[in-house]
Amino acid sequence: MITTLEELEEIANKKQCENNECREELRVCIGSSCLSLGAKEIEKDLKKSVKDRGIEHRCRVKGVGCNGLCAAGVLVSHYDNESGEEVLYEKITEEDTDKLAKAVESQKPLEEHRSDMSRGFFAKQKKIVLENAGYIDPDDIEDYIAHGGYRALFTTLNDATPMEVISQIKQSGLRGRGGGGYPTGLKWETVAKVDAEKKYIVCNGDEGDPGAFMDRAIMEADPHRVIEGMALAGYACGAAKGYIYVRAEYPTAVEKLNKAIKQANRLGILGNKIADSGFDFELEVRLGGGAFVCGEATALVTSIEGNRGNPRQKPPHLSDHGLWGEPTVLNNVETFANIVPILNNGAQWYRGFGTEKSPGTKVFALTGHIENTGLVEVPMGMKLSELIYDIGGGVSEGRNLKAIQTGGPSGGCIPADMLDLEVDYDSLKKVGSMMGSGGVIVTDDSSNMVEVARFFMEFCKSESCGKCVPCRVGTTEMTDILDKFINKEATKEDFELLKEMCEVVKESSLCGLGQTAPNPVLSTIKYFEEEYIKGIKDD
Amino acid sequence: MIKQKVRVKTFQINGIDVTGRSDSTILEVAKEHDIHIPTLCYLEGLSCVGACRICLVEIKGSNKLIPACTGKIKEGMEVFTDTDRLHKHRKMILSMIFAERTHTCSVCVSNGHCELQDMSVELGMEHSQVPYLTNRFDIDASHERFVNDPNRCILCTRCVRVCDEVEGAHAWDLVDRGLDTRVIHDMDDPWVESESCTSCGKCVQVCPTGALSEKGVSATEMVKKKSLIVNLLEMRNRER
Amino acid sequence: MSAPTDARYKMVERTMKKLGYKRSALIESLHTAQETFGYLDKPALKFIAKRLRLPLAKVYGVATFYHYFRLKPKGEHNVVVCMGTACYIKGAKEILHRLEKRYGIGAGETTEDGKLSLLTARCVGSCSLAPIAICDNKPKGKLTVEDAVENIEKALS
Amino acid sequence: MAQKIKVATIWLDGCSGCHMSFLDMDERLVELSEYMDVLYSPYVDQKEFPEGVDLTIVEGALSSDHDVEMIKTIRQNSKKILALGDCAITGNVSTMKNLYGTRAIMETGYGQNADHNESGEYPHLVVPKLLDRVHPLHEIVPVDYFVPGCPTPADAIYTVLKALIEGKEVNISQLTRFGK
Repeated sequence: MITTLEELEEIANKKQCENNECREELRVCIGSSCLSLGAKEIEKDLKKSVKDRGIEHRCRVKGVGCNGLCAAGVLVSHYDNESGEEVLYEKITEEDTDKLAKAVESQKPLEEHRSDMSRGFFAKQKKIVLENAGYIDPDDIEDYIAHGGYRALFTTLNDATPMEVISQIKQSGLRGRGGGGYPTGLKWETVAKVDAEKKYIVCNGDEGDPGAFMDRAIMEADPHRVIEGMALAGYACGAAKGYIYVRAEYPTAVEKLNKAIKQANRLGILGNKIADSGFDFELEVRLGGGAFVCGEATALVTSIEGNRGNPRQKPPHLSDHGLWGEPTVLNNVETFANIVPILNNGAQWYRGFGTEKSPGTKVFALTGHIENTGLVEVPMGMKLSELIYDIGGGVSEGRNLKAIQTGGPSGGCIPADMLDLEVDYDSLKKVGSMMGSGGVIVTDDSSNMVEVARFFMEFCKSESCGKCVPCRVGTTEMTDILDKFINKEATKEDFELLKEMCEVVKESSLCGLGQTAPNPVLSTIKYFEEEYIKGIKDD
Repeated sequence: MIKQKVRVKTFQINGIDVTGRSDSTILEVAKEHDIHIPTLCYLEGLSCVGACRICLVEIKGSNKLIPACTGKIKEGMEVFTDTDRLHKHRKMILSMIFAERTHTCSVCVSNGHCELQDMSVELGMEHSQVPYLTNRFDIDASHERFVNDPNRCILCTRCVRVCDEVEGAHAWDLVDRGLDTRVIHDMDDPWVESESCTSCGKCVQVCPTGALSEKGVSATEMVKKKSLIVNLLEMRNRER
Repeated sequence: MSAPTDARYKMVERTMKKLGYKRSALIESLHTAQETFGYLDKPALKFIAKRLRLPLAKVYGVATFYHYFRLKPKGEHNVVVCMGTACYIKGAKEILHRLEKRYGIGAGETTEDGKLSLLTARCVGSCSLAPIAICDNKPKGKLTVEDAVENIEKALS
Repeated sequence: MAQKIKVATIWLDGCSGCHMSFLDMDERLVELSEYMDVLYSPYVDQKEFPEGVDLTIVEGALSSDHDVEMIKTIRQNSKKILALGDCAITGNVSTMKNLYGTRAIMETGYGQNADHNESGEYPHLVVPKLLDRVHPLHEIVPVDYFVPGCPTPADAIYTVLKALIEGKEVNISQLTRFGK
């Protein structure tokens, strides 16, 4: 059990010394993407090879979270603790492990797998949320502490009042990373000001947007940072209990979080009287069950209570009627992961990144017809062209960029001629899309935009909870109408009806799922109307 | 829990000044002032779910439409219940309800005594604006006194609520989700085999359409006791 | 109902106990039950309902709402085709169609001999490996239609 | 006196109840005949659907290829179409077979329930081919007026026709409804 900052530093120092015992490290990415390419086996083989070659005293092999360039997995980074030099190897398979160990032994880099770390993909990123991802061992709380972890929590509990924490978060301008972009500080303040015996902090890890895996990477690579952020929220708002709601489809994230909570409990970083202050905070993981709608705040809360994930009408908002009817703060994983760096470095530092109205960075998952699929963290306000070309490497050769879809089923398609757009909450909204959780799906000229719209509509249809009529029936009807366009059997009346239904479903549905379900259709009509016209039969 | 003092709030509905207890809903205050707002899933005496979206109203200054049954009143708010926009939305939503399942009014036990049918008259909806979806569900006529025809169900969940909140049996609940959602007994067991059902028949009486009916009645003969629940709750409160 | 004698119920009991037999323990208990039994059959659901003092209809309603829960046993082998956006635009639909045709079952179904279940996922979050399928818990990324069939043939043989 | 309105009425997949209701207007028919000529109807001996019709009143849903062909001709040859009764507007009883599919209905009708059908075939040579799905009129062609009811009451038909003749607006929902 540790109760003071000194004890925390002690652990950090001890671990750092331990880390420095070995001059070099081979860091194997064990994020889900690399994992599915056999990263676990590679880690094991590397350990064996390193031992066989008798270099285990100078080179440690460890598993780390996602470093982002998923398209080039399995990634192994060779790090020199003294010089701070790093060589990144990509596309490592089980056959390459001994070669790699040999390269370490002989100090000659394995050129054929060496990744160019000076290219845009790495150079243009700014890692705040993911600063530890790819560096620390997510299974080891001491490694997190050695990298400065839990210092923010201990210092805050010792020296700052809850209101000071909230004021820092407010000044930082941090906005909810789940998609809506509501100012986090304001949300916390509302709950903090409510006079209630019980309050809850809930973390939304039910990342359900197809094409989005930012939150998973954070939970898998750096679970303690989420935990620390939640504990700080608990302190700021006066809540003693928190829940992390994670998709059951993310078993690795669940495992890492549970392990991390256990370790934190053991060290007294979670539990009663943390850091010898009067602050108690308990944390539990709850599993989702494959229902996208549970990403909606009221549905998520009712799901934690053990019910069908049907949303309810807002207001009342969670801040006065949340989990078990108590005031509740609900933030997304990435939002909580931003708290620690803000408190460590100050609101002004944070405002140094991003734009005035959307400070900080955003993690995006680049997927689709793009060269560098993977996870990237960039300052808000970056031009779309930089994101797609400089970082993403553009579309495959011989193809042309057609559209960029952001915001998942709630978002919209941005046409290729709007590449100058500076990406933040407000600019995306202005062009009819939205930030969403950060999935960026790139489509080239081989895609039919009506089909893209239909894909998302069908998604909403099968994820509709069925509670309210416009969403339940409207998404089905609209999927059917879109089919008519795809089969070139639509009429002009169908086109009018489609537009009218978009309006009704958007304005009259009960929750965010239904209210945003028409967005992919609306934005494709706005920018690619001719593709709809092509679907209208002659006569 | 947050405790709020009960006060009175003053606001406007359709330009008329109204007052209500601060914890009231827009619908409650409208009713007290004889302002009619169409409703379908709402039933006095049961909890409000805001599912059918027929009672949507406009609030000045907000682009969002709010269901009157769950929307709490606010001091100084201006509510509109009868605008062109609302008419358009309500009509489309009602079309969707009619198109979702197979409401063949002419051969329905509730023909002439059906709240869905009445709503089509009230909203002036004489044809469905959206194509009919064809979705067949099996009828459960296993119970000796009642029939459940999911093809006529609009998923208002009044039966689920009355069984849980008034009868206390919770024999009904929803199964599956989205368009496949149905109301079921226990583990989707035939009605007659339900361990939890008390056969009290309240669900039948509150069902707005012909989905739940009594056996032995033919087309147009099923008349339901609408005020049953309110009377029941009043009687209970009187005993205390 | 007598207490089920099956030792596996103890696993479920443990989860419920850990969560204080609260009604909110329902979903966690269902997860444990599915992990233990492979799927949720009616006796297991009834057991959970009784222990948590929940209405049967409610338990059944929750179990059918979340698509992660299976009410039927899975096949000996399982293939989950990811239908997320990234996979979709890279041809997941064709892969699924081919598999459905090849084995004569639709998504979510199991072959008559119980050998193979064909499932779909909303997104497995490995978008960089799109299109992806998970064959017997092993992810197979960057698939072609031929790869997919080959992988399953291998698993089935 | 102004020129008479040229009217056609047709009975597609329905029970003819709405046409009965039409006749139930009784002596009011005489009054209406002052303003309209019925060119084509089950009441009139006219084989081909005429051109230049002002108003066609359609009873029944669209169940066969012939129904679809007819309604397209009607749409071409009529200024206005009035869908009369629930079958024309919702499909009504006719669409109940959509729940089972045309094939299942044929099998029941001409297989299971048939006393004599040695060949096991369904009629297909001299009768129109049934569609896979029964449609209300407006799913196939634009419809101008909808007057529901099963059958639509004579009073409602009269009031609507009178309003059309006089060019007045009328609230149909106050006259009739689905299932009436």
